Amino acid sequence: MKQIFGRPAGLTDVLQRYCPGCGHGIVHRIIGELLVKLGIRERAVGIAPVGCSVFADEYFNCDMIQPPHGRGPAVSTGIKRSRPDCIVFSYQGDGDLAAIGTAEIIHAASRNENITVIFINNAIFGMTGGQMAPTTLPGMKSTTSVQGRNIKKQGYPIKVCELLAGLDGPYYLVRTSVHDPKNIIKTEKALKNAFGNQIAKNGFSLVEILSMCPTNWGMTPVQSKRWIGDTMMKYFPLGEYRNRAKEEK
Amino acid sequence: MKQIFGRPAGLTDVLQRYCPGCGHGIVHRIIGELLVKLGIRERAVGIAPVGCSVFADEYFNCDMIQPPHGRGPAVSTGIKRSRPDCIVFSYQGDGDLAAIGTAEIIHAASRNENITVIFINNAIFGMTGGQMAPTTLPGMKSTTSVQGRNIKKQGYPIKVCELLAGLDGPYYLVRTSVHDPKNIIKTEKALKNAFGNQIAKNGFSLVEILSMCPTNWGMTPVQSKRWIGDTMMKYFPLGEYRNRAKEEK
Amino acid sequence: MAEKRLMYGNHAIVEGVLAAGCRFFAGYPITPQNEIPEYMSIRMNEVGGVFIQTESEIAAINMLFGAAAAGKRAMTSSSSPGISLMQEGISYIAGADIPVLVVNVIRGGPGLGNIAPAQSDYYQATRGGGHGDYFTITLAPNSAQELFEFPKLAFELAEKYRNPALILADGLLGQMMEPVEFSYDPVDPTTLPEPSYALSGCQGRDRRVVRSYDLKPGKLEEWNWRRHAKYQHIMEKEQRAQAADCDDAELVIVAYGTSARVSSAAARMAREKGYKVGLLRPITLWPFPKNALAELSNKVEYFLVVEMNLGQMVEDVKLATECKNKIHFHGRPGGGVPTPHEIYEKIETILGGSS
Amino acid sequence: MAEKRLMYGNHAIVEGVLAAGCRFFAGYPITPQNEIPEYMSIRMNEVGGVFIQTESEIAAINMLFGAAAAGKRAMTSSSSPGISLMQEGISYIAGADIPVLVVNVIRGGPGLGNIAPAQSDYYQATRGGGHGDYFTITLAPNSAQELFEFPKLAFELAEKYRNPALILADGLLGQMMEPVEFSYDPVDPTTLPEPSYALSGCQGRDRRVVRSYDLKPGKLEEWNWRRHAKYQHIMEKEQRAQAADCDDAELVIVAYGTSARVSSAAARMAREKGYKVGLLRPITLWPFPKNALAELSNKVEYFLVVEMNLGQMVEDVKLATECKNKIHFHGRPGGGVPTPHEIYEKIETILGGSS
Amino acid sequence: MTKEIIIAGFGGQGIVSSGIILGYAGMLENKNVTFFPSYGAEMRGGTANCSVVISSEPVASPIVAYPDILIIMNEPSLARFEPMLKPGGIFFYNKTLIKSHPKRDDITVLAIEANAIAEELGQGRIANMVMLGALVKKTDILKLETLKKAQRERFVKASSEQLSLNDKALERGSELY
Amino acid sequence: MTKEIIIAGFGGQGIVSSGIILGYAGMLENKNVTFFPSYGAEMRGGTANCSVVISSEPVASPIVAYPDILIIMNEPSLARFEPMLKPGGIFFYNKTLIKSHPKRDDITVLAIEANAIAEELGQGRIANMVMLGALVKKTDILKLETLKKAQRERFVKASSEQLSLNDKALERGSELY
Amino acid sequence: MLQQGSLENGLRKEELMPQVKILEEVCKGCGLCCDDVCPVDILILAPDRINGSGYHPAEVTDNDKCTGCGYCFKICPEPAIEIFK
Amino acid sequence: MLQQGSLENGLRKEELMPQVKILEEVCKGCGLCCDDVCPVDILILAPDRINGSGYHPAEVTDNDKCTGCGYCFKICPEPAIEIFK
Ligand SMILES: Cc1ncc(C[n+]2csc(CCOP(=O)(O)OP(=O)(O)O)c2C)c(N)n1
Ligand SMILES: Cc1ncc(C[n+]2csc(CCOP(=O)(O)OP(=O)(O)O)c2C)c(N)n1
Ligand code: SF4
Ligand code: SF4
Ligand code: SF4
Ligand code: SF4
Ligand code: SF4
Ligand code: SF4
Ligand SMILES: [Mg+2]
Ligand SMILES: [Mg+2]
Repeated sequence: MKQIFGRPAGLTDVLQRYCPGCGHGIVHRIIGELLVKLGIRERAVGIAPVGCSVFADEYFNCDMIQPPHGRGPAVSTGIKRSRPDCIVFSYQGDGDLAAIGTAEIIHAASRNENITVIFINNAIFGMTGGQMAPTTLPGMKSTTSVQGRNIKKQGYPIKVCELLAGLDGPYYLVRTSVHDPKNIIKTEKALKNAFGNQIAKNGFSLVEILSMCPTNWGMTPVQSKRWIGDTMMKYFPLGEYRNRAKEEK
Repeated sequence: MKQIFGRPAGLTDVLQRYCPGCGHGIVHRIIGELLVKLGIRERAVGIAPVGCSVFADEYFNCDMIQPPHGRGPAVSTGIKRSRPDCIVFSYQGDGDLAAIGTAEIIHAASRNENITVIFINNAIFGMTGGQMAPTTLPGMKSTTSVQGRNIKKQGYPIKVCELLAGLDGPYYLVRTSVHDPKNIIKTEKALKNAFGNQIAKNGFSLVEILSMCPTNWGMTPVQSKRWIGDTMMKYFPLGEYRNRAKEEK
Repeated sequence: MAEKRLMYGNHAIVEGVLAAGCRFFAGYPITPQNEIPEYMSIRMNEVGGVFIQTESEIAAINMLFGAAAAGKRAMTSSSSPGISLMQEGISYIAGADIPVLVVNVIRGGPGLGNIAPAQSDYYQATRGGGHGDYFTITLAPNSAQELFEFPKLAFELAEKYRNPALILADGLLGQMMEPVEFSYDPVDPTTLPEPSYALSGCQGRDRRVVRSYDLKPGKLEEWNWRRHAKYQHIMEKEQRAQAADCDDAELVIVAYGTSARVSSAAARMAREKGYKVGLLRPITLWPFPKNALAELSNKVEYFLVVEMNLGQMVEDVKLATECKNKIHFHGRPGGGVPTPHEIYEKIETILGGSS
Repeated sequence: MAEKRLMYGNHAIVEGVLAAGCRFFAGYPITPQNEIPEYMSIRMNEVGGVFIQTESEIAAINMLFGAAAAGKRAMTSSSSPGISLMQEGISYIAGADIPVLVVNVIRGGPGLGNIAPAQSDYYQATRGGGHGDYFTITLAPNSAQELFEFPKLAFELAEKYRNPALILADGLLGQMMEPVEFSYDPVDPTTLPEPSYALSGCQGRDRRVVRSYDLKPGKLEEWNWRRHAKYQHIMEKEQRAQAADCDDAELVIVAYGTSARVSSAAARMAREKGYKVGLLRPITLWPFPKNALAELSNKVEYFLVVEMNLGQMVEDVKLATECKNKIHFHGRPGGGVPTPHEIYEKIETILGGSS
Repeated sequence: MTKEIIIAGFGGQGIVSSGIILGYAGMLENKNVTFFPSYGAEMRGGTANCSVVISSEPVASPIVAYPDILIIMNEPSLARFEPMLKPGGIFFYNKTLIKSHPKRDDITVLAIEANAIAEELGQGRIANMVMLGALVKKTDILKLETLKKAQRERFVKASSEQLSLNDKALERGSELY
Repeated sequence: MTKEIIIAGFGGQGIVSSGIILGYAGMLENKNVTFFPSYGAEMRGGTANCSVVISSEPVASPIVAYPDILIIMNEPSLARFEPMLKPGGIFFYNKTLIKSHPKRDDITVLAIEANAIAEELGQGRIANMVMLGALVKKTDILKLETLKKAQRERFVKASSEQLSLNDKALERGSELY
Repeated sequence: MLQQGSLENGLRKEELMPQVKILEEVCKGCGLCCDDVCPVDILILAPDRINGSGYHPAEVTDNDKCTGCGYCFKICPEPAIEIFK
Repeated sequence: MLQQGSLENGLRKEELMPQVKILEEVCKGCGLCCDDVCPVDILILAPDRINGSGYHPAEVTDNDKCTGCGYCFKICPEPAIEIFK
């Protein structure tokens, strides 16, 4: 009997410290599989963010670095430019990427830097305890918007794919979700494309993934996954926002 | 006999230190006029950037502040939120706004902060001596791209209006130019709208203005103004990228 | 006596800031001070003040710059990495002579470090981690009560001298609960006079400019000399420290904030065993309480500096005591908190031989 | 002897960096060091290295972090405000024990200040302007020749100790031209061994992790103590200074970089007038050349610290000399450059009474 | 008099609330008090613990390394904290959820059916109140009445039924000895 | 021997090049040299000046406060720099463009029709070379031949006609005295 | 289906039948796999079993129905599921 | 046009005629106003006059043609042009 599904060799044996039902784990598993399937684990360098997934440096079974909050794209650039043969991926949360790291992601995208960015949009600052993120939905409660995000005072959520699509630089921009198997499979494909683009030296790919944070949403894991389907996806439409590979055809 | 055109009272008597033919001066004059025409000079607070127009704090005849490079939108936010009756405008260059200040402008726009941003796009770092800016055109020479901007290595220019239009927040986004009287008049109207929006508490307005930098383009002033018309405008199409006032109608 | 409330240190800061009449907060979350922005978001809403969760600490310090230049009491809080990001902004604010309040709830460093309490940003705070010649008035509270009281003091000093002020706390002070007495009447912000530099629109007056640059030859040097005179004045006049049991002491512990609390227990243990031990607690880290130490240096043989870092204050103690005394150090870097016992043992080793 | 070339200081740095085998530069323009990125963009293109004009200094320092963690010699340069923005990044790099080179061509501060030469980032450089307990090895060249030579030294020290290194120059050193001898054979970067920490893909070896955090109780404290031991070692072994005419001196000027050059002329003038004046020039600002000063403190009565700031090195001189001597200060903050004459006059006032 | 207390258990067992109520009560009795919650490296769930110091003198360190009193609500905490208790210290533990038993013989061990009693009262999650009741009875650092007052301060937004239920749990705990 | 020189004029008059050529030449003659350009607060245009020090000893400060020699190419610079010249110093000025005349009597003043001569040679912008030629002749800090070599180093990318023209201007300048 | 396999190919039952294995100590009892993920609805959270971390682990009610689609695995964040065939 | 004004309204000529004034010491001789800006093409850079800053200032060749459109003023960065009517 053969194992057809199981812990991929792209993950270490370290058990994850994420909360039950956290979307980070699902994405980790996919990346862990791709590192092996694409044969890039031994030339990969991963960048962990500051956020719940800061511990990604313990979880991915490849070389890893943990840089300052938000600066993953800059660190990635430094690595990729000095070791073009390495496959460099930056794993970031919405606080990391869309708040403090706004300048770095925009400029890496604009340079069409040949890296892969995995962007976990859980609409909240997970690690610090549920404060409002740039992606927090209007009216959504957080510990710094206890009465719900008030767009008059706290502004509008940032839609990262739509924003980056305003740049000429990036090669591939897509938004997916991990709240059900169908969407997880799409996420697998998107991430495969994103790594594939780097291998083919096409340039910048970013996969934005809607992901559950049951703890800070104040929901059960099952409620969370449903909330993505019912509510979050409406605000953050899934799909490709840029795919130069298709355009070029 | 009455003066029908002349130095507006919204400018101080200090003579400008800009190079001959520099576009900054034209925009200064327009703002100086609007401060008076709209009756807002005495409640205006202007934010000078770091760039050639750092000296704007000497030129505009109203309260002024000179903050760190790129942080005008944050400083503006601090002023506007604590003195909502003041009319707050942030004057910024393309290095200031689209390089180091990327995060601040995006988030001020996303918050729909009720301020007016005047963005001078001269496709170059003027003050520091002509290095490549985020808006430098492909192939254009600068002191850090002596063989012309190489998009493979140095990335694509950033089109700020197009980028910000990817956000839900901003109320008014428009690109104009000051290279000929027709376009100057359009710029006057755009700036009037931009201040008007703030007065009407509509929110964030940004006027991107294509502007000559003869010195660092290595051209005469007349060549520069023509170059905008012939070349720069093609890359940076003029027009409104967001006008909620119209949409709302 | 006002009623006491059991409060988190981080909440006590918020109440202290509001009682000081501050109605402007801009900040970005970071452990171990998240309770400050969280509670502030609720309280500012209640009192009609401004709360902005910023995109970054850089935005926060610059929003502060704007709000304070507009003449308002304005504050931010963060923890070590976030404070590092503010260094350019703080340098500008110091260079523009604008008063603001920055709270640093220090955590273990360097880098991302950890989220345990630390005091390893002492150098940064007292030597100006940013560029150029400037200092920031730096207060080191050691209880929830002081976390409540120092914001007002900080604003008053900052405004008196037109200089940024810092409050250095640590994760332990921020996250513990202690009784707090609301010991003074809250300042009504509408009664605060408009400062002479305030940007508010030039109606009825000359226009005002807030800036930190001057390219005219010699001008910036002049500014710096003027500021030098101010710093000398502050260094002479604004030293604050608290001494306990120092009069007959053979050994004086020098410690601030959490380490001072822990040290006081160690001192008590030492006294119980017959060792003559005192405690000097710097309350202002800059200006450093030189005078108090200089005085002690003539009476006391040993100093023991206790810090939650690798000994950053030791140099200041040496300088204040003109290198006359034997100065020992007990430190716990990277988020370690010393125990009274550890410190007591250190005292015993030092004095054990001599007594 | 190799041929000499008349070069701008800022160009000499570039040639020095390339000769040191560095092939990675990331930086953001700022006066007075724009010639570094400008010339670097041309030279890196010629030698097939990486030149990136970044969106900000924050991006620059973090690209450096990446490139250096990937095992490459990597550098950035900036001037004061830009260096302030790098403090968080430098703290991370120090916390991850990664060697990088940062050049600060200091200008007048604080804030935007001006673009004149200054030395007012001494505190920031020597005390770590970022958060947490760390130090950066800091070299202070005083000529175009040293600007050429110190990058190699800086990389070697940085790599030996796995620590960031800084070169502190100023606008005057950067923008003047002087003859430079290419005094050593350029390092071929392909011959540099791959460091043990280098991230390069884990083929044929265990995976590697570069990071500055550790949340396991006590772990970060351990790291800090290990680093403490390293710092103690560096402070003992890597002090560098240059002494001139100190043997019989009554007064020794202590000055680095540009102020040391100017001071040497003043010392010459003083000697001509019969005053016994020497010059001690710290080459490493951290580690501070304590030993040289300690030795002098037993022979010399007066020290005169000369700096282009408000006296930031004075404390280090006091500490090194154990407060034994009379220490005077002559400074020019905010972009002022002292003249030999001024310094000579100061010497005269000090020694005039005594001789 | 200084009493240093550690309370430990699973997240959700009211560990933090127990600590704060003790702190409140101490304050109401005009003692010096500190409360300090401990954060592990874990994200969520897992175990929680807090330190409470109640003293007639100013409290030096709010972090308790060697407690006088332990209140242990779950199995993993027992193993972790037992060794830290001072000789002569008092060890309260939630017998309903904990199968093992402290091994030391230099301490007073009190096994309390906290969850069982709480369920009896109709609500498992007030097991912590039962423990606090037992604590005040067995040691007399604080009065039962003060604890009742303190829990009302802590749960200002709770229903009056809930508050009375809490009181009852405190009482039941205090009647155990 | 130390000679401190300031060269000043409008931007575009070859001020910086003159300074660098002097520096090069000094270096070629194995002297210690420094060159330092001065940036004003002005953006572009306006006046430019630079300091050159040529010395047998290591150069202390590259910024010249009290020059031994002044080369003044335009009117505004005359007024600004005249007072700084050391007593006994030499004052070269471009008579073609400067109408006023230095007032001091404790200095040697040399009025040179630099632009006129340069135009005569066919190129106004080599007026600076004429001045340098005059300088080496009048002082002998450097040899004419070295200057010729130095200008070739400075203008490596120039045409050979240009280089000969420069030589000629240097010669013409040196023949003035 | 079952029979087909064992009869036609001469393979043993387990070799054709997907086997779902829950790593109980890794499972955090989030229940994601138990919601509407499994097409044959054979996963539940063990109602009265608790693992070392205090979670009710998932369990397979009727492995025989398993199609081996892997959906449960795909949605498991840990992953605490292994599937064999 | 000219005549109209002076006849019909009884105004003096200058009162109707736009007057363009170049502030010569403020002008930087950029020439922007002299390119194709003026509809009646009456602005040039003074070929042989230099102001205090060393620039050839703009000058008006034939003020009478001026329409008062203000284009020259609008494009002048300083502004070194005043127009009266
Ligand atoms: C400079 C700096 N600022 C703030 C923080 C605190 N911080 C850590 S994680 C985080 C946000 C995490 O949110 P996100 O990026 O969305 O990741 P998630 O935890 O939701 O996966 C913040 C603000 C920090 N470590 N450094
Ligand atoms: C933190 C910091 N980095 C860099 C600089 C240097 N600097 C001054 S202005 C400038 C760019 C100016 O370009 P831009 O914003 O386009 O304005 P322009 O001069 O073209 O109008 C730079 C990089 C600085 N002052 N501060
Ligand atoms: S807090 Fe949210 S994002 Fe973080 S581990 Fe828990 S569920 Fe995941
Ligand atoms: S350098 Fe360019 S932008 Fe700056 S003043 Fe000159 S022309 Fe204007
Ligand atoms: S593999 Fe498919 S059918 Fe089998 S248990 Fe999992 S989800 Fe259900
Ligand atoms: S999805 Fe995984 S962790 Fe969650 S209940 Fe199922 S097996 Fe357990
Ligand atoms: S106002 Fe119009 S017509 Fe008159 S000079 Fe100016 S551009 Fe020409
Ligand atoms: S546009 Fe203004 S500055 Fe330029 S030439 Fe005309 S008048 Fe002079
Ligand atoms: Mg998040
Ligand atoms: Mg620009």
